Amino acid sequence: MKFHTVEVEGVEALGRYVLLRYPWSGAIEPGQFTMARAAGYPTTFDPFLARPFSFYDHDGETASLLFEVRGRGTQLLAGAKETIEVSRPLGKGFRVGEENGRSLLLGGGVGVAPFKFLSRRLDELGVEHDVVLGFVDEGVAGVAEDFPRAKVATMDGSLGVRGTVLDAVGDLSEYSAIYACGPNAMLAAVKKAANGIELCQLSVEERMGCGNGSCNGCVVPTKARGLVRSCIEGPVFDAEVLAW
Amino acid sequence: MKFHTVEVEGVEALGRYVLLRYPWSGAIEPGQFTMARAAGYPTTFDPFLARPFSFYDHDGETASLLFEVRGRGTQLLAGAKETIEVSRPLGKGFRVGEENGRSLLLGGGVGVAPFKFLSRRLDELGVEHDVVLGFVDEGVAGVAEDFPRAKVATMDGSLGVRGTVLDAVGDLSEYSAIYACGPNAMLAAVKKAANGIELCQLSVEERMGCGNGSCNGCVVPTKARGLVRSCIEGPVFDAEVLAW
Amino acid sequence: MVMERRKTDVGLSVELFGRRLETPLMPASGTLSKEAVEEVRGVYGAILPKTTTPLSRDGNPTPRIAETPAGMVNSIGLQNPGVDEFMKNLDDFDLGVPMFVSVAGNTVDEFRELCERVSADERVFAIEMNLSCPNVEHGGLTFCAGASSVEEVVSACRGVSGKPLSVKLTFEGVVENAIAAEASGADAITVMNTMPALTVDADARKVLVKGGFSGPAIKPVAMRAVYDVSGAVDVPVIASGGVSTGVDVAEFMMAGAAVVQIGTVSFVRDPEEILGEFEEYLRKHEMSASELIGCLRGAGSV
Amino acid sequence: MVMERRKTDVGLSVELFGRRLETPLMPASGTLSKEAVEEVRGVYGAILPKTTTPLSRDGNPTPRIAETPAGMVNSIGLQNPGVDEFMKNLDDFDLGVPMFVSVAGNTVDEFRELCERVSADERVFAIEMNLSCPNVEHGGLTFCAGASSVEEVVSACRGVSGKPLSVKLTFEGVVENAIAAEASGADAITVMNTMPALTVDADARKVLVKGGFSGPAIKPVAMRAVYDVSGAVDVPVIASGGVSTGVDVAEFMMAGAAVVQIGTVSFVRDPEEILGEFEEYLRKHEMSASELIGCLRGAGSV
Ligand SMILES: Cc1cc2nc3c(=O)[nH]c(=O)nc-3n(C[C@H](O)[C@H](O)[C@H](O)COP(=O)(O)OP(=O)(O)OC[C@H]3O[C@@H](n4cnc5c(N)ncnc54)[C@H](O)[C@@H]3O)c2cc1C
Ligand SMILES: Cc1cc2nc3c(=O)[nH]c(=O)nc-3n(C[C@H](O)[C@H](O)[C@H](O)COP(=O)(O)OP(=O)(O)OC[C@H]3O[C@@H](n4cnc5c(N)ncnc54)[C@H](O)[C@@H]3O)c2cc1C
Ligand SMILES: Cc1cc2nc3c(=O)[nH]c(=O)nc-3n(C[C@H](O)[C@H](O)[C@H](O)COP(=O)(O)O)c2cc1C
Ligand SMILES: Cc1cc2nc3c(=O)[nH]c(=O)nc-3n(C[C@H](O)[C@H](O)[C@H](O)COP(=O)(O)O)c2cc1C
Ligand code: FES
Ligand code: FES
Repeated sequence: MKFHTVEVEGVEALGRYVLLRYPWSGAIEPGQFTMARAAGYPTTFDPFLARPFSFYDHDGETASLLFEVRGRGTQLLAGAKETIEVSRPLGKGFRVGEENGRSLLLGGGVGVAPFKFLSRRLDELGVEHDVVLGFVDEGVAGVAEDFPRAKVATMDGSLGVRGTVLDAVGDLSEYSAIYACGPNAMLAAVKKAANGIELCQLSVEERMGCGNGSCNGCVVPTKARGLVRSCIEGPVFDAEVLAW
Repeated sequence: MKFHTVEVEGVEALGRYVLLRYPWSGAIEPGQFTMARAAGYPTTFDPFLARPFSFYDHDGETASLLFEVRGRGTQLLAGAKETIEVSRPLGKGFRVGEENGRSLLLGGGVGVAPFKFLSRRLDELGVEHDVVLGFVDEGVAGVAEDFPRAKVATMDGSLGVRGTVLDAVGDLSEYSAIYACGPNAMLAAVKKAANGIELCQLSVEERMGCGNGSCNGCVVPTKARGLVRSCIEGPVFDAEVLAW
Repeated sequence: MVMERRKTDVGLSVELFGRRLETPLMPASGTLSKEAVEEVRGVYGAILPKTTTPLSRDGNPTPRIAETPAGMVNSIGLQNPGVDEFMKNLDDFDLGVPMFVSVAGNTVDEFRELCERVSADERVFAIEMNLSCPNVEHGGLTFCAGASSVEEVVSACRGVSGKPLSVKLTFEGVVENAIAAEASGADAITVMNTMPALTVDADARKVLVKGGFSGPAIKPVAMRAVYDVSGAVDVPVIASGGVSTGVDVAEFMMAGAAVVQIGTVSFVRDPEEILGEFEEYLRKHEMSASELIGCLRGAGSV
Repeated sequence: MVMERRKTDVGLSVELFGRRLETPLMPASGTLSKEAVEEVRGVYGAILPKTTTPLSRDGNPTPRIAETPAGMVNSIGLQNPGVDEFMKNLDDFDLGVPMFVSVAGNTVDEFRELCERVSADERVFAIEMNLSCPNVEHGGLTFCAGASSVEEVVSACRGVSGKPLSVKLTFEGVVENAIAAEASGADAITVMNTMPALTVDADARKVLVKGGFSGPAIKPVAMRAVYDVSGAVDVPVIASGGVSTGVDVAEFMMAGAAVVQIGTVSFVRDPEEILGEFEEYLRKHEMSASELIGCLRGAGSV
């Protein structure tokens, strides 16, 4: 896979997460992701693999990633000063434009990531939508502020509604389309709750070796075709396709 | 082995070499070395081992290293901005104070490294000495400037005398002590040429795994005791001890 | 055109099975998808898709990927659509360079049938026999478990195939197995496959991925295996294991490889860069690729 | 005192051969010099100097050390002063914790004599038999070449030694060899030693170091070996191979190790930090060291 060295335009804390911006003028679809790593050209062994991140936003000139520092890869990215290395935008993003009414965007934890960009796109298309975000606690308030229209739920009730992201949603049947991103367990719960809603798209999360279909590492179970690669056929899947 | 995180006080080019300074208030003897690496606490895999470097200078507060960029380790050190990691001073340095006349310091290539410090020490002890430095070409002129009293030889004659460091020395028998550092081949030549001079000390260079005697990687052949570890019993050896 | 420049510039090509490969690089099986094939046009001298098996295989559940220091462990489990579907779509991998096909069976018969089947296809230049799969007739040990099972399976395939056969071996017993493969009619030995390994999720205290270990970390082991095998057999050796730079390619060729496979590193680098570095090595040292082969053992060493 | 704090704080100690070790860490043979021993006081639950042989050995010429991705290859060649000199200076390694001695011979007789000799010394707690050395009576293959040579040498040593014997095996055939060692009277298995490897000086086109591969790179292989061996024998397993953090120590114990050896990483880290990280792991997970042992296989897994 080809990696592109890009300038870091900014790294800042957003609540407990990190927002990193870099110039990218090519096309990106909401829901697509990039494989990214701190600079180490031609390659670094520490860590060895690049990491997948959804695009948080893209205005045509600047792309941004929102991530949680978990291990070595995200730690080095959070400390990046001059350049990082990114792949081209990968995977299949959200299908938009088929809604015939209000849409609901459900983000769990750092699963909020793709929704800044999706929300921007839906605004452009004039699609009415609500954003509901679920967090563990208020440590992520900074992110919520970046979604002024969003309803927020926290597990400990320290911000917004106490409970899960689904607890904060009123009647799901009001919506003609649901978009969800978060831990796979949350996605499974959304899928169950969204039963009957035709357009329910889930952005799944699997460990990735390559991001371009080569390793077969990132598969998810589908009803019709067994295990398929989420980096090529996803990361966004129609809920009904998944054998969850 | 314990590594200490130290601030980088400065990194600058000295000819084709790099001079790196960091605070160190503990005792250091001329001829001792440190195992150093770019920051990567608690450890980095890229590269994995630390690198041995002689002390270029130490004024009691600031220690400095002079090195040539060869591979990954030196490349990262040359780019160090905030901190690096160093071991305590290691090995046996030059014995000084036993000279009964003029001393000669012979540095080949980046083998000049320990002689700034040794020269300083000899000055303090009031030992008269000459410094002769041999380089491939004038690309290292910046280093020679840091040794204003030194005689210089270059293989291509672009600076100073044309030839090896030994070609630039007059009569070796004028000296009561010789100190040499450079490629092992040069050291062997110095040893041969210094035949008869009682105090001839050579700083040898072997690949090192640990620097503290643990791996047995850095051995040099001695006449009396077979292969001995140069990180513990050296890197400075009396020429006559070595079975070269 | 990129390839044009190469051909005239330094001597990149090598000969394998009587045919000229434009570069001594090819993908390692299972590390290049059809979606990524266009990216490597002009880089590889031969092509090699993922191993195919008689029937489709779903492979193992996720997680299938774990990172390790300078490497990774995978447990894909030979997921593939089965040989029928595979051969139907073989042209997805056609870059106009010789096409290898990698096969694996669970029994000697399966191997024989696969080889027969694949050999009948004109598009196939050569076959790589992936022996790192469980030999179900021998209690789940792989076909690499001993020289006798190597002999049995290679002889069976030799009997039905007129195509060049490269036998891909794991590290354990590699020299003995290579000798057995050559004696049974192998035209080349691919050295080596991933190594058995285990990773753990320390917080969950569960096995994370139990599987095959690959990447730069294993390079010194693969180098040793290539060196030892190329000293023990006369057929060409195809190297696989931990290549990450063009200098690594040169090193594997010095150690005895005629062709070098690019595997895991292609997930984190563009193979084109690796070829570029290899060309730079050749230019700097004024050597051609084929002069490098085996030069550690004498002749070509400086 | 550092150690006092540890004892009372988290359950660091483990039992081995009926004795309590204050920590489950010990050095890997050949990676701790007498000059560095003081630095690790309080860190290790047992101590283990470099392998000793009947007569002094000069070892191999330099270069003996080559760096590799996340690891290194060494060809020290068992340099040591011979058992007489070694035993004379054994107290150099006395830190007041149980003392292992590592022995290696080129024949079964040499092994037997070494074990007899070393067992007679009261200062010795246990013996580690380093079987990764050429068995000159068997054409230069090592004692790990097969179960029968393991059996022969372990039985011979068992016959002359009342001390606990741990048999140190390499990766190849490790499960089979471990079963053979246990059957022949081994009290523990040390898993594993360095792996055969090769590095090259690409510019000179010469072999740089042909020898044994160690360091973080090999951890996934060592983890697999420890996991497989601890599932196949009842005696304790001592882990060696690629440990570089306290979490690695925990992982090896989960995989079945009773004690974990710190080797190559001690060249680039202070083992005290590794112990600190291990304590932190135990504290965070509210477990004692001994509860971790083998928990991947059930009971203790979360
Ligand atoms: C399509 C996709 C989009 C993602 N988008 C985002 C995002 O926008 N923001 C964000 O914070 N995170 C996102 N993630 C998760 C993110 O990739 C991981 O948090 C990250 O890889 C952790 O790397 P690390 O080095 O910090 O952790 P480590 O635990 O050190 O990583 C070790 C290895 O495990 C993998 N890994 C660890 N956790 C995960 C995980 N949860 N998912 C996938 N791989 C993992 C790493 O990629 C790496 O290979 C996304 C994952 C996928 C698959
Ligand atoms: C006691 C001692 C003092 C030294 N002092 C200096 C000094 O003051 N200035 C200076 O520029 N160099 C000095 N060297 C050499 C210096 O250690 C190497 O240039 C450096 O290790 C190269 O590292 P690298 O990552 O750039 O090269 P790489 O080639 O990438 O290193 C790979 C491995 O080989 C080892 N290695 C490579 N070349 C050498 C070498 N010439 N000597 C020893 N190990 C080597 C490295 O340490 C590393 O383990 C000294 C060496 C020794 C033994
Ligand atoms: C994700 C992945 C999938 C693989 N699948 C196969 C396969 O199907 N058949 C095969 O022979 N080898 C397979 N391999 C092994 C590689 O072909 C190669 O031999 C091995 O990874 C060592 O080389 P490397 O370190 O360059 O990756 C696979 C390796 C990886 C990493
Ligand atoms: C420099 C060096 C010397 C070694 N010497 C010995 C030895 O004398 N005896 C022995 O049994 N193992 C020896 N080993 C192997 C280690 O004890 C250990 O088993 C191996 O290095 C794997 O562990 P590690 O990755 O933690 O280093 C040596 C390893 C190294 C790196
Ligand atoms: S991440 Fe490699 S196939 Fe999807
Ligand atoms: S460098 Fe390890 S003993 Fe000298």
